This record gives sequence, structure tokens and C-alpha cells, in this order.
Amino acid sequence: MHLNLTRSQRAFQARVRKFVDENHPPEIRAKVESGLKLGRAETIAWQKKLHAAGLYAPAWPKQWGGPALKPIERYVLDRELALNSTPALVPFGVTMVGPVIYTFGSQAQKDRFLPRILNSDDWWCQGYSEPGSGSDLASLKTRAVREGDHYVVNGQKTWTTLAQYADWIFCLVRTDPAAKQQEGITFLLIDMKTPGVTVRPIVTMDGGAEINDVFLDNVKVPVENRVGEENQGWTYAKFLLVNERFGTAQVGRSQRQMLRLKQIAQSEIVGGRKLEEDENFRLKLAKTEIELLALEYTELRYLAQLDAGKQPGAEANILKIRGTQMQQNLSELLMEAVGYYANPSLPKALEHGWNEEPIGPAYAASLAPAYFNWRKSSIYGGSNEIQRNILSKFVLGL
Amino acid sequence: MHLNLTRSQRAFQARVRKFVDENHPPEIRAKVESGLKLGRAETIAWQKKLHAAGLYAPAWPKQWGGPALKPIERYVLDRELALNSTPALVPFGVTMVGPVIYTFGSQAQKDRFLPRILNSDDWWCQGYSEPGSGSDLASLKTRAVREGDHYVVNGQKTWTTLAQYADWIFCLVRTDPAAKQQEGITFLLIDMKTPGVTVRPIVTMDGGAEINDVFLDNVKVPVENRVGEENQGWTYAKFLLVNERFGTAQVGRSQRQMLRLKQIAQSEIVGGRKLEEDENFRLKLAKTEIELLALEYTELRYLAQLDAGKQPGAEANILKIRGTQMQQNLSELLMEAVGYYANPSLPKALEHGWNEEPIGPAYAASLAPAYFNWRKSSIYGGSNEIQRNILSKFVLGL
Amino acid sequence: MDLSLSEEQQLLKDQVERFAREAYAFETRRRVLRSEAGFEPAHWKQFAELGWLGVAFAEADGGLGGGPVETGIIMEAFGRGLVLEPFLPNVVLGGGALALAGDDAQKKALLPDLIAGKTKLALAYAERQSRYDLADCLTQAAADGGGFVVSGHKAVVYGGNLADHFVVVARTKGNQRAKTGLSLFLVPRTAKGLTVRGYRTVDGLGAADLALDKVRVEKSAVLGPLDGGLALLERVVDHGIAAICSEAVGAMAVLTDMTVQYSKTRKQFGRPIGGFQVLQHRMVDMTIAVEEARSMALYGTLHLDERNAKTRKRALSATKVQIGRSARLVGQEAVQIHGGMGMTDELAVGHYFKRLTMIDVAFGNADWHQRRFADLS
Amino acid sequence: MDLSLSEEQQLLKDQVERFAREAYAFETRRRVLRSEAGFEPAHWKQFAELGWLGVAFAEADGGLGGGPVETGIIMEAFGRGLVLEPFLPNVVLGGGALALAGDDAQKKALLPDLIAGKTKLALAYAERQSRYDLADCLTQAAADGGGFVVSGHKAVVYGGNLADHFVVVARTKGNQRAKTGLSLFLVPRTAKGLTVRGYRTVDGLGAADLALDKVRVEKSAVLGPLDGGLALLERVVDHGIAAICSEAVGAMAVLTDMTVQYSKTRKQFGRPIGGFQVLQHRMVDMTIAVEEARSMALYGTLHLDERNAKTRKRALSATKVQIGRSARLVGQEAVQIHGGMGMTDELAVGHYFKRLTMIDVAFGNADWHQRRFADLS
Repeated sequence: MHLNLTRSQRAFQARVRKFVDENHPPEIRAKVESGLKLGRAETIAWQKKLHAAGLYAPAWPKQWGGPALKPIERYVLDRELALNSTPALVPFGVTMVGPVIYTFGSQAQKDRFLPRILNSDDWWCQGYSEPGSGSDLASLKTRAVREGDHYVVNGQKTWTTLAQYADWIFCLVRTDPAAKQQEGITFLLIDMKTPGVTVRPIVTMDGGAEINDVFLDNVKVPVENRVGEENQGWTYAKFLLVNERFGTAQVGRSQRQMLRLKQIAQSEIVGGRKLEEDENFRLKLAKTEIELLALEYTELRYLAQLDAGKQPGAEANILKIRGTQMQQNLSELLMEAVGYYANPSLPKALEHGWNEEPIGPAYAASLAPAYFNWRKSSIYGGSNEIQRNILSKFVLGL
Repeated sequence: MHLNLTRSQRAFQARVRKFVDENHPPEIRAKVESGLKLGRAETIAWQKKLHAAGLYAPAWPKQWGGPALKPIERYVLDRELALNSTPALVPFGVTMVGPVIYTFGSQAQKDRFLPRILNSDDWWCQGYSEPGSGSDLASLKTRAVREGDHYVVNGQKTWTTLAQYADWIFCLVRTDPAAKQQEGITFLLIDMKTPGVTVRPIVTMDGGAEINDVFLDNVKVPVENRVGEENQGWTYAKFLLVNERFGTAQVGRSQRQMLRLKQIAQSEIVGGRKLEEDENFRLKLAKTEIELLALEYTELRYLAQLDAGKQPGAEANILKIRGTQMQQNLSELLMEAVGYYANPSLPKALEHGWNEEPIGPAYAASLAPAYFNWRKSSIYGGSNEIQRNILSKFVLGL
Repeated sequence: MDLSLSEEQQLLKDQVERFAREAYAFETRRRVLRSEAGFEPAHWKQFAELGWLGVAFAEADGGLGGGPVETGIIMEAFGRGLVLEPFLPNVVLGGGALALAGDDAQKKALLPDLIAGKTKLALAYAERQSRYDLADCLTQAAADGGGFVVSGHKAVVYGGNLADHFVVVARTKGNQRAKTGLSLFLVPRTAKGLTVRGYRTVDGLGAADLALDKVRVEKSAVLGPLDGGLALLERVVDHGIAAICSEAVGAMAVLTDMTVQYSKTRKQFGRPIGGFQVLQHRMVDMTIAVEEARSMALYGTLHLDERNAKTRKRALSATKVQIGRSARLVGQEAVQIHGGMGMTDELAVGHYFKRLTMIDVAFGNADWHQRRFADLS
Repeated sequence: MDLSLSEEQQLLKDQVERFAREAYAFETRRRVLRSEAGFEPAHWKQFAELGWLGVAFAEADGGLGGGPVETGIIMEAFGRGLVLEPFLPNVVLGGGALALAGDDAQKKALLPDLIAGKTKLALAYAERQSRYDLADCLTQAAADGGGFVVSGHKAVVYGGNLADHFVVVARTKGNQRAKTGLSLFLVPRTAKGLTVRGYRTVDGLGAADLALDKVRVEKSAVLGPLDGGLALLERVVDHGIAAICSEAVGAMAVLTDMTVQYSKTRKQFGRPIGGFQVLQHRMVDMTIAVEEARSMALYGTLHLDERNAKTRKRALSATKVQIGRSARLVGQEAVQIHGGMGMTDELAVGHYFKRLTMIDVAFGNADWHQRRFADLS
């Protein structure tokens, strides 16, 4: 047993580092480091670069154009990208609906959608949650009625992240209201330009507007855009959720935030000394670093099991819980680190192109909004309460 | 509004202090301070002294021989006694069954039992829990069948504290197995010398044997020893539980433990300095002291409401939860304070009359067993989970 | 011990709570929030008319002769409504400093107008490098003829965006963190060399950073003892702590209640989420946190008049720690139990959460005061 | 990265786990616990015969050439069974010190007998005032002719009640807490001037306090570098940390499983208590705590051979912190969920709880190692 990367893993790491060095412009790096928002174009440009280097869609099998990286390699990739403050990837196409399409979709769907996802030609968003169905996803009410070659869809989706940019939405809809909750659901792909689709931004408490309501009013969806069988959508939805949860630990991102926290602690002063020398802060930092190590090595242990061919079980749920707690803790420590300068509200300072004098240190402006915003992470993707319910039922047998 | 004691409260406090000064022998004080066990005789002697001074049974009305102290006075009394390391009082007679008897008992019972409780002539114990009914008290199975002037009782009680010393036990028994759980229960007073009563000590993980199983095998109990009505025992039991919970915060005792912790922190060394100067310890101590202040002033706020004639509601449950957490935290800090010397197991060092050389500091021997033992406090008297259930239902309406 | 309210205090409480309930319905508040000023001048006028701006001041100063308990009553009710008007910076901080240390001329010049709602004050003490350390001060006031010339930077001055006069802490002696050598100065907003950069804060209130570039003030502008301002500043800030702790208690009580009510109506898996034991117990823990915060807010408030400064400071630190811990638990759980709805700007829960978060930051967070408490023990 | 066991390692694991399961049923363990010696000599003989006492030693020393991973496998299984035999003090601490630093003569004199189960060792390093600080040492070894005279007191020597030979840390130079000037000495139990006060510990194991009154040892008794013993001691103790962390993982895994099983059978309010969501979520948190402890025990074990001492120490401190936090949560929740039954000596749960509690104390508790980690960061 040993913890070192193998020779081939080291070579892969070097390849990623070289790619980042050559392709990641300093101005984008600076923006990501400071927690500023990126535009649609910046994100897409980065995704295209990754794809050109064979580093996009890391889990996708070769037959669908992916590099089919092994779990540990994906971990190395994610960590390098995060540690270098590269733009966050939009997961809805590449991580979520892509695998559903290549696993359950028709040949026509694969041919039509997969290349465009890989090439970031289509921006996808997710139509799962509804106003009445949050944690209880299967209670969704959006109705799809078959009329000839089409489904006619009526209902409302909500919390739809980045729907304002999206070309397509994948939706869970109810096709058999008489069946048991989980048995009457169908998985549809809907063109956002279809008449009857309306997007309304939801302003969140941090002042952002990344999430949306999506209203579906007599939206006609060709039957060919149904994935798999009618009324079997729940199976595909669960497949997707497990995929999604594995990424949610975001260890690399948290490691990057930890570095940022240490940098800020070198600038901030408390009791006449640097914050980094403050005994209480040092102990809190040590506590958090150790928790992050435990998260990292738990993920690595699981990835090693996946590499050895074991099927994933409870692991994804555990990583979701602890990973999001870590993100929240770090966002809180970062906000605490700047003392009074957590107060000023400068929404424009988070936008592209703002170049007025900051109030207090430039790094402070994004920290309170980020803390507010990260409260979402224990709610979305199956709240941490739901994760515990799942673990209790399926792992402990309770 | 102000926090100072009134003149009459100050006078009462002075009276208690004088009493303690004159009546509390140094050797008993030393034993209690060190967490050593007291014998039956030492406890009874102290209770008798208190009674002689009119400071025993503080809540009892004057007509039954009590001093009918007001809530804040009772608080002052408890705190002075605890801070002076006086012997713990045995609550089963004076705090538990006594009020049940003077509230619900017959005249004959009042005349017979109350004076003997006040004078500590009878030692009482509590027959509530059974092996199958812990938190779910109402599911108790001990059966009492009426036969002429007697009930014949069969069953088993457990976790019966200090039953080995007891003259009497008050028991909840089932008299109507057909009725709904809480409606077939009767409250009986049973002489421990009755044939068929057997006490078996239960060794706890700290090595102590303060709790017992009590087996009841065809025990004949005169009907005159039934409190109140047949099948109405649950009412009296609940009345008793609310009374009991109010005392469980034990703020005075925790304040005394806090002082002890500070004393130990002056002797113990860490990293070449006194433990009391260690930054991390100081912050943990500050945290605990502030929590203890919050508990103290929450209790005082409630007592002021009682003084003003308000009926108690959620308060007792809150004090039970936070009071026991505080006791457990302090027992943990005390154990931590002695480092390696938490290890040696010297059960005899906790007994009366041991005078060998201690291993490590003399104050260390009791600390790990005390930590182990105090885990009970969040379990007994209605576990803290039950307390939260009660608060959720009756206060939040959930 | 007497923890009961007098009849007048109970009337005041009822009155302010009614205002918070009726005038501060969530939609009204959103409108005020969106307004340019960020507060409602009509409300401020009403506060003056009802005597709320003067209730805690001595009768000799034109007030109603109340004190910390009255301030606590108002702040708790304002916390219930998340009231946006700058009561704390004006009445507790700026006005508080004047009431505690002003000479007759200074008081007369400002307190009647403050109480009448005609002028606004703010207290400028923190600096970029000082964090929560009240003695840490780089702003210099150099004696110059009969007056002083003040230069430096003041950070996150609560209510500074609206203030007509500032109480500015500056160093007249000693090095950056010396405990002696601080003095307080009254500086009008219009003073030459003073630049006020006002802004809104993330909790919807307002503040300002001040740049002082050779601002000249007369000797009569010195508030309280020259070189001995730290003790005064500490006392004023302790009043601020008690006041926002009361505010926090009001906010937490409403937020907990709001969460319990939401849990009774929001259904998931066929039943109200309030039926799930895990959420029940967490709401119980929120309730306990509010109860303990309430006890400690009272404890702090009733220690403000304590003569021994060390005892007072220790008590206020304990209060601030408790409020910080309680507010964190209550705020975070409230958002979590509200789920996605808790994240939106459209529901009150996020607004309470943000204010509670910034209350922890104000005057030193829980960690800071835990250490101050330890140092004073 | 390779986190898989070799075939031999898997066989060892199966074998030791079978022993813990079969030979260490709770009633058997209670019998051993009540015995005078506090361990079962027949088990010790069996360990020797099966090669467990030698598996981690080099083949040249008479061992099987394994290392920390093998030790971790054995300790985890021993944790599952709460095994009472003194494997840690003998093989990991005393034997570990000899293997790392002994010269040929020293090794030959003791290791073969240790591996054969014929002699027992213990490491005496802590002192009354030292707490967890390995450099803090008042025991003096004064050069005297060709040898040394050792005087002082050694505290809570794990396995010291049974040991035939002690590795004693004493100061040959420098003041009480100097980082240089420590030396290790081999001292037989029969040495003149050595008084061993053996006792049982609260977790059912054994230890001793040693009084050394002018104990004379020859120069050949010096183990490792004269005056340079601290680095060696730190390394041995880091091995001890990894070993008990593995033990803790085994104990926590069993305790969690035991709690889950108990919750399925214990009924209250007409249903198994495992049906209550609050307890379910807490058992999930216990499970997560065990998973994280397992990851960190592995992390620590695989850092023992790290050449950079600072990196190694930091890793082992992180491990110890995680195990302390996990063990506290798992132990306390297990007792609580078992209710009254969890408090009794008659159920295994309390025994696991006590051992886990003392594992936190061993070699420095979580707080201590949190600071060491910070200091090494």
C-alpha cells in the first residue's frame, strides 16, 4: 500500500498542468480567485479548450468521444483545475444529461446531442425541482400529455440554475397521474426556444440571479425527445443523481479556498498581529485542514475502490454531506477573516469590468455574498437530510 | 429591572452560609470536593441537620412541615449548598414522592409518611423504569392484581438508584391491562421489607454499583398504600416528573465543578506552563463559563416568572437538556485536564477510608469514572431525546 | 432580583412591537430597502414624535429619563421587524457618546435635534487594521493652535451614510495600540477635508468609510477626556453590544417562529415537514438557543450600569458570545429548514439570516469576545 | 496510489479478525478482565506461534519483514475484539524502539525472545509534569564511570505492569524541556533501585508508574544516539499513534454496528428505536465518523515511513485529531442510543466507550495534536 501517484498518474498530472499553464489566461485566473462572476462566453471558451485537449467529459467512454479517464485520474484533473482557479464547468450537459443520453438514449439522440454537449454548442439546464417538490422529487406535478407525435407539457420547474443561458432543458414530467408516484414519470429533452417556455429569474439572498423559475405552458415536445421508455424516467433520474453526487465533494475547490484563506490571513491583522499568527485562528484553521484531509482521503479511498472495479454505494452520499459542510465552513471562515469589511454591499464589484476603488481590501467584497450563497449546497442535489435518510435506509438498513 | 438579590433574599443567603459554616465538617467537604462516595449515614446526618435548620424540603408547604421557600430562595439555597461541597441530597423521598403524597395522598398517608421523609427516617427509591420501558415509561408491565385488601405485585423494576439503602419504593404498576397504556397504571408505595422484594445491584461502566434491579415476586401491598385512585397513577407520575426536571439543571453543582476545574488547571502543566495559562484551554473554559452563565440566567429568568406566579411550561425541559449537557461537558473537561492520569483505575481510592499513596495527583482518581458515570444524565429522568419530543409537541405544536 | 417590566416599559414594548408588526410588513420593508435613502424618513419622524429617540436620554438632556432597558425593548422590537431606520448609530452610539461624556454646550447643540429627529449622528471608531480592537487607532489628531488637525481613515461607520455629525476617535498621544492617548471629536459632515463614502451593507442597512485629510476642529469639539477616550469608547460600544443583542433576540424569535410555522404548512412526502423528528429536534434547539440568547441579552443589558468596568466588559463579552452562537445556529437552521425558499430574496428568512450574520460581526464576533471574556476572567 | 492489501496481508487480516471474533467473545473477555494478570498467557503464546508478534519486524531481526500496514491490520482487528493482551506496548513501542535504534547485541538480546513471546517490553517516556510533551523530561541519567545512574519518575507506562524490560527515556544533557539531551536506556525490571507500581487502567488494560532511584546501567544499555533520543522517541510514538488509531477504527466500527443492531431490536413506543429519524441520522453521523477515521488511520499509517520528520509528524497529528473527534462522537452516541443499557458493565458498549476515551488520551489528545499540527503547518 502506498499513497504516491503511479508513474502514469504523475504523467497525466503533468499533462494537465502543462495544459493549464498554456491555456488559462491570468485575467480569468484572477477573476476566479476573487470569486467574481464569469460570463457565458468565458465559460464556454474554457470548456472548448478543455475538450480540444481531451480533458473535457472525463468520465465519458471513448465510443462517445470522451477520454474515459479512470477515477483517480479524474480526481487529479479536478484538483489541478480547481487549484489553478480555472472556471467552474457547467455540469448540466456534460455530467448530468450526457451520461443519461449515452446510457439510455436512442441512437438518434446520441448522434444529435452528444457531440454538441462535448463541443459546448448547447448549454443545458436541469428541470427537476418544482415549487411543491423539493426534497420529495417524485411528487412532481408537471404534466405531459401525449398528442400524436408530441407531448404537450404544462407546469413549472424551479431553482433552475443558469436557465437564462440555456439552449435545452432536461425535464422530469408526469405522464401517468394514476400510477404510483415514481412510476408515472418520463424524462424529456426540451428545446428552450419552444413556444410556451418562459424563464423568470429568482433573486437569491446574496443578490445573485443564477437560478430561475421555468414555466412550461402548452409546450409541444416531439416524442423523439423522450429518453428511454415512457413512465420509466425515475430510473434515469436516479442514475443521474448518483452521478451528480460524486462530484459534490469538490475537494480541489475547497483546497483552493483553504489557500485563499491562508493568503487573506497573511494580510489581515488582529490584535496587532497577522491573523495567521493568532492562536485561535490557527487552531480553527488546523481543525478545518484536518477535516479537509479526512474528506480528501475518504474520497481517494472510494476512488481506489472504484478503480479496483467496486460499484459505488454509500460513498457518494457521504461525500455530498461532508463536502458541502466543508464548502460552507470555508465560506464562513473566509467571511470571518475580513472582520468589519464583510459588511459593505458592492454587487457591481462582483461583475465583469468594475474598476472603482474597493471599500476595504479588494478580496473582501465577495465573501459575505459567497457565505450566504453557499448555504444552498446543503439544500440542493438532495438536501443533506435526504442524504442521511438514504444512508440510513440503504446502508444501515433502518 | 435589576439582577441584585433583594434584602430579604440576601438575608436568607447569609442564613444559609452561616448554617453551612457551622454544620458542614471539613472532612465531609473534602470528600465531596474530591468526588468520593459518601455512606448512607453521612447523607442522612446531613439531611437531618438541614431539616433541623428549616432548610430541608424547601418547596414543601408549611402545613406539611416545609419552609415553603420561594423559587429564588430555593435557588439561593441550592447554590450555596453546592458551592460549599455539601453532600448531595437523596431526592426520592423529599423531592419526588413527598409532593405526590401531600398533593394526592390520603390523610393517613400524609400523617404516616411525610414526617418520616422530613426527618430522613425512611429512605425512598423510585420504581418507574423497567427493562422493556425506558423512555417509553407508559409501556410498563409490572402487574398488580387486587386480592381483597391487597394488591399482589409481580414484575421487575430497574435502574433503581440506591435501592440497596431503601426502606420504601414508590412504584408504577399496571392494574388494568385492558385499558389504554396510560390509563391502567396505579401508583403504589411498597415497603422494601415485604417478602418477595429482591434487590440486585447493577455494576455500571464506571465500576460503581449505585443502581439496581428490583424484583417483585408476589409482593403483597395493602390497598391503603395506593396513592390516589386506581388507574390514575399516570397523572401522579407526570406531576412528579415535572417536579424532578426542574432540579436537574444543577447550576450550583456545575459552578462548583467549574471552580474545581480552575483549581486543577492551576496544578496541571502543559507545554511547560500552567494549564490555566494555555490559550486553547482558556478559550474552552471561557466557552463553558459563558454557557453556564446562559444556563444560570435562563433558570433565574424562569424562577422570576414562577415567583411572579406564572405556571411552569417548557422551562423544565429546557433546563434538563442544557443542565445535563453542562454536567457532561464539565466532567469531560475535568478528565481532560489530568492528561495521562485519567488512566489509572483505583476503585478503592473512591471509597471511604482509603489512605494509600495516590497514583498521580490525588484529584485525578475520580475523574474518568465521573466522566463515564455522567453519561447517564442525558438518559435518565426522561432522556434528552424525550425532552425534545415533549418540547416539539407541547411548545412548538409540531 | 427583579426581572419584570414597569408599566411604562410594558406600554413602550407593546407600542414598538405594534409598529414593527404593522408598519414593517415584509413588502413595506422591501420598498424601504429599495429606496434611495434606505430608510423611511416618515418613520424617523414618527419615532421622534413618539419619544422613542429620546426615551433613553436623561430628562435634563431633553429625554424621557429611561435607560438600557428601554433601549433593549425598542431594539428587540426593531429586530422583530428588521427595522431599517438607523436607531443604533444615532441613539445608542453617537447619541450615547454625547450623553455619557458631552459637556453642556455639546449636548445642547446636538441632543435636542437628535431627539427631535432633525439631525443624525454616527460613531467612527474602527479602522482598516484595527478589526475589533478599540485601542488600535492610526487616525491622528495633532494639536494645532487652539484646536486639532485630524487625519486618517475610519472603517465601516454604521449609519455613516446618513450622519450629519460624526463622533470620530483619533489618537492624540501614544503609539498605534496604546491604551491611553485616544480622544473623541465631534466632526460635522461638512468639515473641510472630510470625505464620506457611504454605502449599503449586505444586511440592507447603511454605513460609510471616512477619509480625514487634515480636518481642522476646535478644542470645543473634544468629547470627553482628552487622551482618556478609550474607557468612554468601551462603554459606548458595550451599550451598542447590549442593543444589537436585544435586536438579535427579536430577530431570532421571529425567525424561529417563522420556521416552525413554515414547517407546519410545507408538505413533502405527503406530510408537513414539521412532522419529521429530525427537523422537530432542530427547531427545539433553535428555541433553546433563543431562550438562552434572551437570558444573556438581559444579563448584558442589566450590567451596563455596573461601576466596575472589568465586570461590565466581561458581562457584555459573555452576552455577545452567546448571541453570536445562538444567531449562527438559528440563522443557518432557518435557511436549511426553509430549503430552496430560504435562499431567495423574496422570503423574509434570508433577510433575517443576513442581519443576524452581520450582528455577529458588529463590535467583535463571538471568537473575539470569547477571548476578551477569558482575558477578563 | 495503491490502497489494496496484498494476498498475505488479506490472510493476516482474516486470521486476526477470526481470533477477535471467536476467542474474544464478550464473556471470554470478561473472564480475562477479571483474571489476576489481566491478559491471557495462552493468547500471547498463540500470537507468537502465529507470527503476529514478529510480523512487523525485519527478517534480519527474526521477524517476517512486514511493517506499519501489518501492525495496523492486527491493531484494527484487536480493536474489534477489544483485545487485552499488551501488543501495543511490546511490539509497537518497546519492540519498535529496539527495531528502529538497537544495535546488533541489543536486538539479539531481546527481539527473538519478544517475538517468541518469552519476554515483555514497555516504553517509559511520560512524566507527571510532561503531559504529552515528549521533550519534557526530569528523569536524569548521569554519566558514572563507564555507565549511567538514572533517577526519576515515569508515569503511566503502558504495559509496564507486565514488562520484563523497560525502554526508559532520561535526560543526559540540557534542561527540562530541551530538545536535545534525551537518551533512551534499556533497564531490566530487576534492576536495583527500580520500583514498579503496576495497576489496571480504566479501560481494562494495564500500566505502571516507575520510580528510579539511582538505577545503574552500563553504556551498552544506551538505545540509539546518546543525547539525540528525541527524534527516535517521536518516531516510536508516531508508530504508537498509527497503531492505536487503527485499533480505534476497529473498535468504532464494531460499536457503530452494535448500536445499529441494537436499535433494530430495542422497542419503545411500539416500534424499534431504529425507526426514529433522529436516531437514524445520528447513526449515519457515527458511520461517517468511522469512515473518516478509517481514511485518516490509513493516511497516518502510510506516512510512518515518510523521511521528512516534519511531514510525518504533521500527518500523524492529523490522524490523531480525527480519531479523537470520531471516537468521541461514536462513543458518546453509542452509549446514548443504548440508553440505560449503555451504562452497565454487563454490555460491551461501555467497554468500547472507555477504551475509545483512553485512546484519545494516549500519546496526546485531539486538542494537543491539533496544536502540533498547527505548529507544523
